[in-house]
Amino acid sequence: MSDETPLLDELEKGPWPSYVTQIKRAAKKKKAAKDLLGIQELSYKDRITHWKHGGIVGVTGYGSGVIGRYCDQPEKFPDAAQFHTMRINHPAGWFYNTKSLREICDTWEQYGSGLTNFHGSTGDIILLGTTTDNLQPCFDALTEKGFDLGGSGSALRTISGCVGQARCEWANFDTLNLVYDLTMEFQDEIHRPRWPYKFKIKASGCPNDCVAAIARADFTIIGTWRDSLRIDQAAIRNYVDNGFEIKTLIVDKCPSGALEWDDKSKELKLNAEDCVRCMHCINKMPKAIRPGVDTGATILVGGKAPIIKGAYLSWVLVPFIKVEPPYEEIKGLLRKIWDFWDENGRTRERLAELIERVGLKNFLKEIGVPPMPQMVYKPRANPYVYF
Amino acid sequence: MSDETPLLDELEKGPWPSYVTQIKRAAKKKKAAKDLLGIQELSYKDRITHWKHGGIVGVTGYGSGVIGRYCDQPEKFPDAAQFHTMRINHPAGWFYNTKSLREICDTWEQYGSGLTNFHGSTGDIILLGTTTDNLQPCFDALTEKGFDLGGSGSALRTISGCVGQARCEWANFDTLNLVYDLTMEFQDEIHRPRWPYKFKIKASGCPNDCVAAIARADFTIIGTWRDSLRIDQAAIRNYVDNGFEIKTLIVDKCPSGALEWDDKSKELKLNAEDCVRCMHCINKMPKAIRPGVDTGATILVGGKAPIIKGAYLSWVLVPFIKVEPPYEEIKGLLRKIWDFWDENGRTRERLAELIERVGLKNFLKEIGVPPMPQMVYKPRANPYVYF
Amino acid sequence: MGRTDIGPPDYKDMLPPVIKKNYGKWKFHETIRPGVLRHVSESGDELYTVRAGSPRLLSIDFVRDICDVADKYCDGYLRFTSRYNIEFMTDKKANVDALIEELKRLGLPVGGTGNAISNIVHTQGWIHCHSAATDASGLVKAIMDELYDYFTSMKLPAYVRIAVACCINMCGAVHCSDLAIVGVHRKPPKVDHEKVLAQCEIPTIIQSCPTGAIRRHPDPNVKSVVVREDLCMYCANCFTVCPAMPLADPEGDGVAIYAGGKVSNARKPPMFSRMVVPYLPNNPPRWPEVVDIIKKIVEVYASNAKKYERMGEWIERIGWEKFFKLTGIPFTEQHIDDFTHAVETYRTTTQFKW
Amino acid sequence: MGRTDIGPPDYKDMLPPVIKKNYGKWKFHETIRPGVLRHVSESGDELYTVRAGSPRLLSIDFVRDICDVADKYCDGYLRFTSRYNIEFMTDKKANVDALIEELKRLGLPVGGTGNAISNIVHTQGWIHCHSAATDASGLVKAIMDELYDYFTSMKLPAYVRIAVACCINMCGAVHCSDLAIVGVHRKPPKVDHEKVLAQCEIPTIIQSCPTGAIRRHPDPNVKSVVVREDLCMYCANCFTVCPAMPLADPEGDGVAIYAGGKVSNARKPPMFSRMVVPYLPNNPPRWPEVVDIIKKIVEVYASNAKKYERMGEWIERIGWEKFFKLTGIPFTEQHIDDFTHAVETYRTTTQFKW
Ligand code: SRM
Ligand code: SRM
Ligand code: SRM
Ligand code: SRM
Ligand code: SF4
Ligand code: SF4
Ligand code: SF4
Ligand code: SF4
Ligand code: SF4
Ligand code: SF4
Ligand code: SF4
Ligand code: SF4
Repeated sequence: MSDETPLLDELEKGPWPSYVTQIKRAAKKKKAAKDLLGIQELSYKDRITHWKHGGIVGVTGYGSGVIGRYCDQPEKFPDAAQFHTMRINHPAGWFYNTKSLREICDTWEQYGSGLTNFHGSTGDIILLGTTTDNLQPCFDALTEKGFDLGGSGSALRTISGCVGQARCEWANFDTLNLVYDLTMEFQDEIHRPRWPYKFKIKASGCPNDCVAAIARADFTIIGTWRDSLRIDQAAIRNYVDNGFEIKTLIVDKCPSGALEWDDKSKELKLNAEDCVRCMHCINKMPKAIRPGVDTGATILVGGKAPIIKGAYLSWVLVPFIKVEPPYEEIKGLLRKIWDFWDENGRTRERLAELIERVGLKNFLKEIGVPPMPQMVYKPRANPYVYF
Repeated sequence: MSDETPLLDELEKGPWPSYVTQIKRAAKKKKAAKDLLGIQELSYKDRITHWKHGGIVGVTGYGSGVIGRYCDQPEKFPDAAQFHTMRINHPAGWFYNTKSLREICDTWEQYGSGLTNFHGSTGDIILLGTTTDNLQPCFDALTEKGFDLGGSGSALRTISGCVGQARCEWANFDTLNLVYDLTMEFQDEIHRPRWPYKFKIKASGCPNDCVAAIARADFTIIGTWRDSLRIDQAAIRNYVDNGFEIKTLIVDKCPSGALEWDDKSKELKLNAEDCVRCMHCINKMPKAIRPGVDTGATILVGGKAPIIKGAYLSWVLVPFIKVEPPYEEIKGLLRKIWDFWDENGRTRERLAELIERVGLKNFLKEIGVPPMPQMVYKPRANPYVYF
Repeated sequence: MGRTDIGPPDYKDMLPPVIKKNYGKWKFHETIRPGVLRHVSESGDELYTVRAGSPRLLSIDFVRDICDVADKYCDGYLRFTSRYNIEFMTDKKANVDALIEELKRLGLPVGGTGNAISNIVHTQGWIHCHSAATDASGLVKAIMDELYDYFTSMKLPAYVRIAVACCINMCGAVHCSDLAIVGVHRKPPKVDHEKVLAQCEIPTIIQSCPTGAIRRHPDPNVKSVVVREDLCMYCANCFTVCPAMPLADPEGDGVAIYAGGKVSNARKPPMFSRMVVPYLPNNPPRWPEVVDIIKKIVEVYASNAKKYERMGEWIERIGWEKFFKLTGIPFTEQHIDDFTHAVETYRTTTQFKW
Repeated sequence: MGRTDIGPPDYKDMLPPVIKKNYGKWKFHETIRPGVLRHVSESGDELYTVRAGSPRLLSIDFVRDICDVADKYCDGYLRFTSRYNIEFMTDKKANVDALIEELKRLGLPVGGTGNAISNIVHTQGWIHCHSAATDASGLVKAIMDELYDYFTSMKLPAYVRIAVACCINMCGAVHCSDLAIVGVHRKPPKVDHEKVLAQCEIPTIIQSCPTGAIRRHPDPNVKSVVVREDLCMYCANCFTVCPAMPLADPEGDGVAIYAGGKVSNARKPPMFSRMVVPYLPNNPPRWPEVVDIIKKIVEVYASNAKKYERMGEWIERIGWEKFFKLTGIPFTEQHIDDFTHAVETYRTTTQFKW
């Protein structure tokens, strides 16, 4: 292959850090990275991908965690002819000590292309590009260092959660601990695909949903509270005295009209019953307003991307649940859902599609959750009722 | 049959005028009405209808306008054993001179049960209950007096419109004239069913939609304007001086935030570009605010009740159209739609269901209407695009 | 044979002189008292309209009565509204009180204007329809007796439009009413095999079923169909195309109540009515369970909604979960949609009230 | 063979001491400048976070570089965000400026907090995926170069979250982003009959197609499938289950742009992104047409939206018809939904703007 990459070189210009620069840096040490650069340049020229469908590759005892990948020009790019990725389950919250990070780098220097993604969009560390032969030794080396593979295929995928109580004042439960606990509990489900399709779990500590769980998880856990949010009126006054337009920026934007600004008493009044815990007032006045103290989570199900029946946002399943170790209620619910899905789901049918097909009503019955108005925006308009 | 109607008698009590009293009044003169009373009492006792499916009955040359009806207890109620209704097309706007009304009464005294509905919910005068033999002579007598049958079956149904310019200051076009003109133009379509299913046209002079067209018509014509609504600031001040809370009752309720109340200049300011012509401010301040002067209508299609694929509200098809005699543009559009429906519709498939099945995009192409953002609340979210 | 295709009479022959003169020239109106409108023309002419409630099902002698009234006070003209009310129009203010007196004598309430409960749009019921799962006229009478005051006054936050349909064909605009009462079946069709053979086309029956519940009879010698009862949601479509498949059943039939629909484009776009009570039994002649719940909803609405807020706008603002809480109506699995676009009703947010 | 099912390392071993100590005790935070957060604990402890942009695709030597920085200023800890940014945390305010200097040296922008454009969530593209209809990393680089200023400042009305997916599988949260760029095919699969025979299961292929466009080959001797091209909407589902049906095509492929999605429950419930441009060609290395339109939308949004109004909230307020007017983007038939729940997007009101 030629060393020239005129098209990619263009992408080293400009202020944003360049991925091309990263590949070139890796290419100095690793031939696979160098071939990747060539393949990428060729794709830019041809305006087409040069990767083929992956075959089944992996490590012993697992069915998931590796995405097989082959170049369609193996003669031209022999060092990237096999270019599998390994998905490494991340520590909850994506916190690292540098020792662990360096160990990953060292292992990948030995067995892979020297290129990574921190992170894949499910949340795994993606080790980008290695050969079939290197998979097992690389895996063995990683487990030595305390790392394990994440999910892929028709399995439970790597669970992720927001930074939560580690650094956020709004977390209504301990997202990191829940993510870690569920991950450890369901190792088998992560590593050995056996369901109709993939299943994703994500946890956000509050309705801001900083891991976009509601859009991307079959099982979505979002922190919330049952009592009233807490207002520190002195701190509110402080905001207002500093010119903060509380009326237009907070009161008028409250989606449920639960707030009122009393200009005389300089008080922000809340009708707690009307608050739908959207977080807006809290978000914009973090020094004055905080979530309540009777905290827990709302469980929603069914979030996913468009394949096959279209994209879905998660739907409310359990309006409120306490989230405390050992999380038995959540685990039980998950198991019931998996049983139902496993038994009734068709191949490549995600949970939302199954529920749509059989009807939410039937799904609720099967998993033993009672119907509640919180589950719907509005009741049915049609009269086509099964009695 | 017994003369006693203890259950129905209960419905002669109470302040609201009683339909039972009306039947009893007719029963004094007509045996059919008396039997109807008996059948109704029996239904109240049995909690079930005592009418059977209608057979095909009608008048010569027509396929529609009569609903055949037979009692399931002909021995018990021989005078209502045949109890067909005739649907008589009403004068546009449901205005009558008493001479005409009395002529209908006289004719119905001669040929029918003496019971009527003013009106059926499509808008016909319903002559309730006659025999097969009486249909033709009754029809002949009615046409003598200038009345004709309305639609039924898989035909164009009786067209109706709001009171419009006859008595309403907000009518953006002449609903009565349009209804009458279309009705005369499409007599054949009304009287001779030949389509996949029924088709309804309704016209309201403004977005208040006093004939509920948007919910009930396959082809919905709703008056609107293209320029700015007209505000008489002096009259506005009058309202405000009389204690009318213009801020909460008008400005805050404007769906598009197009209004502003300037408390200093005592002026109601309009950002005309933002007004979505919802009528609210006009409705509540009729002495001060009026529609614009560049008037016409929005055409919407597809409104209907739940059978078979669920209920539909009409969808915007033509955001703005001038509505002036001889209404050629509207007639042309109707004919194109009927051609398309006739060719592509399945039996008992209303227009909305057909459009849903083939896609709005294809429908637009076929009838030659260009796509406009006004047709949708929002563009597609899914990526499943035919290019 | 008589004439055909003459169409209805020309509306122009039906208009009172003052309307003919001021046609298209009306400038503004006001409601001078419940049931009485005053329209003023650019020309300065005035028109007084007195609106009276009507049972819709009218004997011809009664129609003659109202003609007498119109002859006396209204130059021999009258009209009906899109909700079956009768409107008496006069350009003489002096006539108004006398007109109202006359209507009182006829037993007709004056009202139905503005923020009132106007007449109930309704259908045939046991009076005339083979399809009816309940009676319409009786329900209307029972409900309007109870809500009478709301017809003759204008004390509600906004219009409340009620509709009754005796089956889910929903003749009328039941699917978009503030309050809708709908007759429903709850038993699958009882197939009369001999009648099927004689009167129906099997492919048509099979096609008519939206849920695919109908199949050919398993015994090829029986030229009929069978219904998979677990798939039937009692829509009666099969009965419409085949009389041999009646669903009517005294124990199964009854009514459902829907709420929050609207048609006008004022403020919020039109909305569908939505289920609030899946089933109440047919309890003629006065359907007390139905009347109670309708009254309850109207009262909760009246005391909670803001001025000019229609039922559906109010519910949208407070949320359906709060509606169920305030009215005390239980939320059941039937409320959850499972028809074609059901998923669009599922709540995709953590925003809700307890 | 090594150990299995050990799971990831315990997060507790990955937390810096100040976080361990104040875990669950944070009281409030403020953004002291773009890219720098200050969290204050009930205990009085402070935590400074410096957020740096990252290309996500990292060489191990670069990872080692950032480890050096973390060792020097952050007690040897760091974290990544859900949008691939790198966060350096320290309890020492004094470290902040030095940290920023260090990151500048590494070529990393500091920002992405508050009302900014943060890093773009994206996917593999031509770097690794067989399914890609465009490249992700190149698009991200080209767009972020242009929007760089919005990353390092907080001058937008609200968060603007961008996502890129290289095909409509939409890895990431593309379907709910303020701005989404999605790789799309526009040519039906080219069936390689021999390969189908060798590698694919025909029933699986047929089943995979959401529109039923795939049938068995009419010639029973050819054990393969054919595609009814008029029914194909290029979703590539068939290609996912069968490598013998590639859709990729230099002329057919390109990107579509969607806008107005969000995920948070703040103010409005989460929303889907919606189509604003059905197709733009793949024009590597810098996709100028895409970059232009993205920039245009951001600018129109920035100058029209109210404070704290996300893109979708703004569009919902002004109406989509006004969005197309303001941005000058043409509205085409592709914008009109025709998938399963399409009718729910059709406008059922006369309310709209010209
Ligand atoms: C690597 C990654 C993209 C990235 O660069 O970040 C990725 C890559 C692929 N995804 Fe994904 N998905 C990745 C996160 C996602 C997400 C986001 C998430 O998990 O939060 C989604 C949307 C959420 C969801 O699951 O709905 C996602 C939705 C899909 C889909 C559509 C699924 C659906 O139900 O709509 C497919 C198609 C499929 O499964 O056949 C898919 C398929 C694929 C495949 C396996 C391609 C295929 O057809 O087999 C891709 C392999 C690419 C490669 O060569 O490495 N990927 N994929 C992400 C996983 C990294 C990680 O483990 O951290
Ligand atoms: C008489 C009337 C009810 C009334 O008391 O006012 C009526 C009565 C019947 N309607 Fe209706 N419909 C009547 C207005 C309506 C309306 C309202 C309207 O037209 O504005 C609707 C809703 C709007 C619509 O068309 O969608 C309506 C929607 C239906 C449907 C459901 C149609 C659908 O597409 O969902 C059916 C079922 C059918 O066609 O098989 C139906 C069927 C029927 C049948 C013919 C029963 C049947 O299954 O064959 C009823 C005959 C009753 C009888 O014995 O007299 N009727 N029907 C109304 C006609 C009077 C008139 O001509 O003025
Ligand atoms: C007479 C009638 C038209 C006809 O051709 O027959 C009519 C006449 C008027 N309507 Fe209407 N509407 C009539 C049925 C309707 C309907 C249809 C229905 O009820 O099925 C609607 C749609 C209802 C819905 O949305 O469900 C309707 C929605 C309105 C509105 C909008 C109300 C709202 O805020 O949603 C107005 C404006 C207002 O009153 O503020 C209005 C206003 C008016 C005005 C003030 C128009 C005018 O300037 O003359 C008329 C007197 C109103 C009054 O009753 O106080 N009219 N009006 C109908 C009387 C029916 C009845 O007897 O009660
Ligand atoms: C670090 C991170 C969580 C993590 O575990 O990695 C995070 C951290 C914080 N988020 Fe977030 N959010 C993070 C991704 C998200 C996401 C997900 C995404 O972008 O894909 C969302 C949903 C976005 C959406 O709706 O599409 C998200 C929606 C919010 C919101 C709601 C914003 C809104 O008005 O819609 C807030 C509240 C606010 O800032 O007003 C918030 C607030 C915060 C606060 C202030 C919470 C706190 O008290 O510490 C954190 C600093 C915010 C900042 O960046 O200014 N965070 N936040 C993520 C940083 C991503 C990045 O590098 O840019
Ligand atoms: S989701 Fe809530 S708790 Fe979690 S990081 Fe975001 S704002 Fe904090
Ligand atoms: S959290 Fe949201 S709903 Fe609750 S009071 Fe604050 S702004 Fe209103
Ligand atoms: S629809 Fe409009 S024009 Fe017609 S009567 Fe009602 S308010 Fe007047
Ligand atoms: S007509 Fe409606 S949208 Fe227009 S200004 Fe008046 S209230 Fe606002
Ligand atoms: S609603 Fe049903 S039962 Fe009532 S008249 Fe219409 S078709 Fe007949
Ligand atoms: S009632 Fe409706 S659902 Fe039941 S069998 Fe008949 S057509 Fe099918
Ligand atoms: S979005 Fe499509 S092309 Fe991109 S990584 Fe995911 S599956 Fe591959
Ligand atoms: S690309 Fe999609 S629509 Fe086209 S044939 Fe394949 S599966 Fe069917």
